[in-house]
Amino acid sequence: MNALLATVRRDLLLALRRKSEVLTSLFFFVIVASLFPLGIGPEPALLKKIAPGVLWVAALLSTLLGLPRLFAADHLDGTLEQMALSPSPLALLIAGKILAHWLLCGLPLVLLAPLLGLQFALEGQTLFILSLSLLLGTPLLSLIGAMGAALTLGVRGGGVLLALLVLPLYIPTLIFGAGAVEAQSAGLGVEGHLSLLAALLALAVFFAPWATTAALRIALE
Amino acid sequence: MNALLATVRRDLLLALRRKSEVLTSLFFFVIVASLFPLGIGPEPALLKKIAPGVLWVAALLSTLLGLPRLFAADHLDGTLEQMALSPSPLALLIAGKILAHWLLCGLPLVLLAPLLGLQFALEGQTLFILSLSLLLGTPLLSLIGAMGAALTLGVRGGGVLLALLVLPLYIPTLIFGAGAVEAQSAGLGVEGHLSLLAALLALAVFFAPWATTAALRIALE
Amino acid sequence: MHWNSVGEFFAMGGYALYVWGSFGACALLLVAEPFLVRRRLNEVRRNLARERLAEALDHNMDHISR
Amino acid sequence: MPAMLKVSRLACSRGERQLFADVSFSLAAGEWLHVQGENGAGKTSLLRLLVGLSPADAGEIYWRGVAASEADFHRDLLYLGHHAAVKDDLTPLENLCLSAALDGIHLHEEAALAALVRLGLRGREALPVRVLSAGQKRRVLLARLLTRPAALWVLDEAFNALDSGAVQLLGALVGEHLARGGLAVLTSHQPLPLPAGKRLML
Amino acid sequence: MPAMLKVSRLACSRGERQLFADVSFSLAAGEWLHVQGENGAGKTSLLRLLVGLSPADAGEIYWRGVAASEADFHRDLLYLGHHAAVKDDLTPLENLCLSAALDGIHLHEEAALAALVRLGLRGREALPVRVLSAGQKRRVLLARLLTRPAALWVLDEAFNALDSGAVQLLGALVGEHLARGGLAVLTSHQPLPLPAGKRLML
Amino acid sequence: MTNMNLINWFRFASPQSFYPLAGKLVPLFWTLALLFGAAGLWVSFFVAPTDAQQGEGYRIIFVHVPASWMSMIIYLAMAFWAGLGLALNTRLSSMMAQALAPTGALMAALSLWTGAFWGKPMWGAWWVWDARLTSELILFFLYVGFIALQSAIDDPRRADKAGAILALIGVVNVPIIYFSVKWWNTLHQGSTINLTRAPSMAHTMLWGMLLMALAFWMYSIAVSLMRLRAIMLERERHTEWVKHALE
Ligand code: HEM
Ligand SMILES: Nc1ncnc2c1ncn2[C@@H]1O[C@H](COP(=O)(O)OP(=O)(O)OP(=O)(O)O)[C@@H](O)[C@H]1O
Ligand SMILES: Nc1ncnc2c1ncn2[C@@H]1O[C@H](COP(=O)(O)OP(=O)(O)OP(=O)(O)O)[C@@H](O)[C@H]1O
Ligand SMILES: [Mg+2]
Ligand SMILES: [Mg+2]
Repeated sequence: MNALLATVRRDLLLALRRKSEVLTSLFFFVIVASLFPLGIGPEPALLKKIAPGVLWVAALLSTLLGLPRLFAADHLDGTLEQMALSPSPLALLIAGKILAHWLLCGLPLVLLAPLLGLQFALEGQTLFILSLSLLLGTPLLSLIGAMGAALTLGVRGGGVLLALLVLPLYIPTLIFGAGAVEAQSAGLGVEGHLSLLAALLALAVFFAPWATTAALRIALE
Repeated sequence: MNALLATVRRDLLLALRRKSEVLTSLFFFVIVASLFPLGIGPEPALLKKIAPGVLWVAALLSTLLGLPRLFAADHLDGTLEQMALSPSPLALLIAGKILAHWLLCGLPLVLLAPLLGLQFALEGQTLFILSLSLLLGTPLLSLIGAMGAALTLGVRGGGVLLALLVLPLYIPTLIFGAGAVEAQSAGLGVEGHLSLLAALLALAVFFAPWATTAALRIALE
Repeated sequence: MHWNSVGEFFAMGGYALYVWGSFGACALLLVAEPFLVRRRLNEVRRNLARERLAEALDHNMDHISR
Repeated sequence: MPAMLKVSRLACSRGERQLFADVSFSLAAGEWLHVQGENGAGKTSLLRLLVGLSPADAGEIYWRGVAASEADFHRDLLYLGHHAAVKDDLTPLENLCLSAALDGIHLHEEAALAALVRLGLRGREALPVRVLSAGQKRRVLLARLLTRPAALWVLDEAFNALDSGAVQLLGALVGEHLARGGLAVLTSHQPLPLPAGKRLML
Repeated sequence: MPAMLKVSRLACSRGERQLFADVSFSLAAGEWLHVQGENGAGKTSLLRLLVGLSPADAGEIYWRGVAASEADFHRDLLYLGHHAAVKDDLTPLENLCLSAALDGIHLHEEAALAALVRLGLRGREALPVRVLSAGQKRRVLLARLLTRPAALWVLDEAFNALDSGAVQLLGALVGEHLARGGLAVLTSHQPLPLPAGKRLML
Repeated sequence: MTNMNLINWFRFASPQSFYPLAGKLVPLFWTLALLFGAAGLWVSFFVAPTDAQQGEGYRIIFVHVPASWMSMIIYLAMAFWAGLGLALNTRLSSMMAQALAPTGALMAALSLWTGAFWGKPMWGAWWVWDARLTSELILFFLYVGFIALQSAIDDPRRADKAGAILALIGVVNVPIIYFSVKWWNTLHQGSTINLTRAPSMAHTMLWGMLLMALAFWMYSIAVSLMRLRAIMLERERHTEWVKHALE
């Protein structure tokens, strides 16, 4: 458990050292979400309708953008080797890295999303559901993404291959997440969508760190 | 001129060696374009309306995704140093790299866009304008992107910083590009939008390689 | 048997494009795939044969030089 | 003396090339092994196999009489490879403390500082590693030898990029480690400032 | 003999640290300079300054009597640094041919192959560089010495990671280059198998 | 006892004993595929009656459903072999997984294609974003991802293991495809084959579908075995048995 916290601390420290990193991931989210009104035109009714989808896709893409860096630096400079040889169980260290990734790339999105939602003219209750769906969904994105990042580590054409592997797996999260927000703004029940998201999350929390660890061990061979 | 071709040849060879790379960049475009209907819901009229914006944003993002790799590998392994010391003028070599980037990341999008347009129920003439706008727009994206990639080379938190720098510069391209397609599907004239795109492109072709070269020299210091 | 003529059969009650488009695509791909696989297999065999020939030549050279 | 590390009939192939087929050796407390061979002979491959980073084609590795995969081998092992394994953005001090934390060791700042000073990095503790010279980066990595207790040191070309003072220093460190009853497996193309050890020619 | 390369009163500082303040030397055809100093003394910094990769705080560099920034210096210069500068995904042969093409040189495949063979990479020409050993990667880089004509060689720790055979070979290559009237600036922590040259202690 | 069985199985699972066996099996499966295919086509075009609602357009069912089923079945088989290869480190099972993937991708592509050609006349659109269609699309992407991942790693052992993990992760998608029509109410037709309930389709239609499905199944086995033989030779080209196998 200590080792997990140590990894989280280390990754947060590294991110803080590259001060811009935390902020820019947020900025990316903001900019992507703002591109759509530009590309699509400023009709408010239309914007309101596409808002949940656009915000969720933006969250998904900005998570994706950070994924290749998740293990690449540690792999290149040999730190990953050292982790694999450390007396602490590798899965624990990896879980720590995933947690840190969520804290850096997921949590800020959750906090910022309501603000962007305002831009798209969403109302209070809908904004709340938006945040809630992102709170359940972004850890899922980090967990699934970590598996993809581990599988494509050190592989030729890694970055794009990663997107290819991970995006299909993100689709259910996207559907349930955006679905919940849409259901809310259409006045329908949201429990169904949210509980499915929660179930997926529970599954991933137990399963993903192991799969990621296995994939990393293979990458190190 | 020979040196330019040599760079193009080299970069294409490198990309082919990573066989998946060319294909996966395309897949990314396809998948991103397909994410929106999933997030937004399946209403055909709505989809048709947002199609130009979505396709253009997808093209923009998939170009963006490939940008950090544009110079990073050459920088890390010292090849860029060698290029800067080569007897051939650096700007020529860099122009070659940008051309190769467009051939790998831009051209395939132009060719594939009509197919995706079908998924969004666009008609023949609109599809043609979509391709044309992308044909003018994607080289512009590569040229602008190269400047950003050079500026953020080796900078802490580069990848996301790059997005932050480049996306605002991409906005005019996006507006004119998606605007042309929208104008066409609304039955309005498209020459205005397209000639603005062409003018921007002409400007960038002359200016961007020099700016990129200057930025790279600074990054090498 | 409910087709009155060959023409009617090919017209498929007005759904010709869709029915033949589907069956045609299936036929095309299902025929093409085995051929591609066959070609791959033959190519592997050819390469192996060439390699063995080269090895045999190596051995001969060894004998001669000795 | 009983052998602590026993390796028998290890084999390794890369691509279609058999690098080595029958490597056996054993090391007792206080002994060290110098793995030698030309560039590409398979030294790095052997070391990675030994520490368990890649699987062997055949052969066994025993640590204290138990198969290494089952023994609590990682706790006793310190492997430093070709890679720098230090974070460019962190300072040497932070690098050292954090890598200790990942190993589950609590390292006091004074101890870390002392290790860095011993390795001649006085005055560089608070600079980001990025600006250090090639040799200084290696020294940051080597400081782990002083902060992480381990019975078996496996060092791949650790003497690379070091100036002659640092080579002497590293020799002395290994010497002390052996005197304490430690074991070491080293590769190097240079002659080493160490008492004669076992040799393995690949 | 007239000096081909003349460096006067170069100064360089990094951070608040003054690395060197007054470095002057000159080299005539057939001469070489051994830049020496501890880790972090500033050898790499000096070399990068010399080839023009980073600007000097003060001082001038003249090549054939003309200021280096104005002379057609790049055409006469070959710099090999700490970095491998080879593409992991390409084979040694491709790496060599493509880097020649970028230099605007047309390199025949036989010539490239001959260079690789000379550097002991026979049998490795067609493997991706990624799978080569540390020393073999360096050799791929060094093969450029044979394929790219240049009057001034600037080699930063080129002897690192090489086995003793390769060290001898590289020594011989530099020797031939000098005999042809070339110049060389080298750094290295090891003794070099070369006739005595000028020395610069940082 | 079980130990003996296991040893036997391992011996049998070695490429050199399976290579000739596969060679003998391929023609057998081709014959079966052709027979079932001929019978299935006969039923689908000349025996099955015109549908009351869909006219002749419904005949697409005779290729659409087999292709869809096979795309899922092949995925399960591929994941099974890949997982076995990961767990037991048997070379043959990983090769099986690799041999199955392209055929599976082909089936998924055919399912999408024929579905689209059916959807245009029935729903008036080539494509709608409904749950079943989407999950089938994901299946196709998973196949493509598996193939791309394997071809991007050049060490075959590493490629096998990484592919296996991906294949196992993707298994979650198969039940989603199957139950999507039940879990979400969508445009797409629900399952007609149901063990607890009598088939709702005319018997001849059902027979046609089953015959075509068998034909597709036999075809898949035959093609995969051929590809498996090619893969075995490629991967084991330096072993003794390959040299003898060619004689
Ligand atoms: C691209 C579009 C389509 C896709 C990806 C698709 C996918 C599938 C899949 C995966 C199955 C097998 C699952 C199962 O047996 O439960 C299936 C079965 C079926 N599909 Fe589609 N489908 C598509 C379009 C259509 C259309 C347009 C129709 C008809 C209007 C249709 C009618 C059927 C029928 C009747 C079955 C058989 C169900 C059964 O008997 O179990 N499909 N499809
Ligand atoms: N896929 C492959 N095909 C053929 N040969 C390979 C393959 N992968 C690795 N090799 C060879 O295996 C050897 C690996 O050597 P290793 O890195 O263990 O050498 P080393 O003794 O550490 O050398 P150095 O002194 O240069 O560090 C190299 O000769 C390399 O060319
Ligand atoms: N920003 C900075 N602040 C303080 N010192 C710095 C800074 N940047 C670089 N340095 C110092 O400058 C020196 C750079 O040395 P350089 O890389 O030229 O050394 P070198 O002689 O090549 O050493 P080596 O033998 O290890 O390769 C190092 O001592 C480094 O610590
Ligand atoms: Mg080595
Ligand atoms: Mg140096």
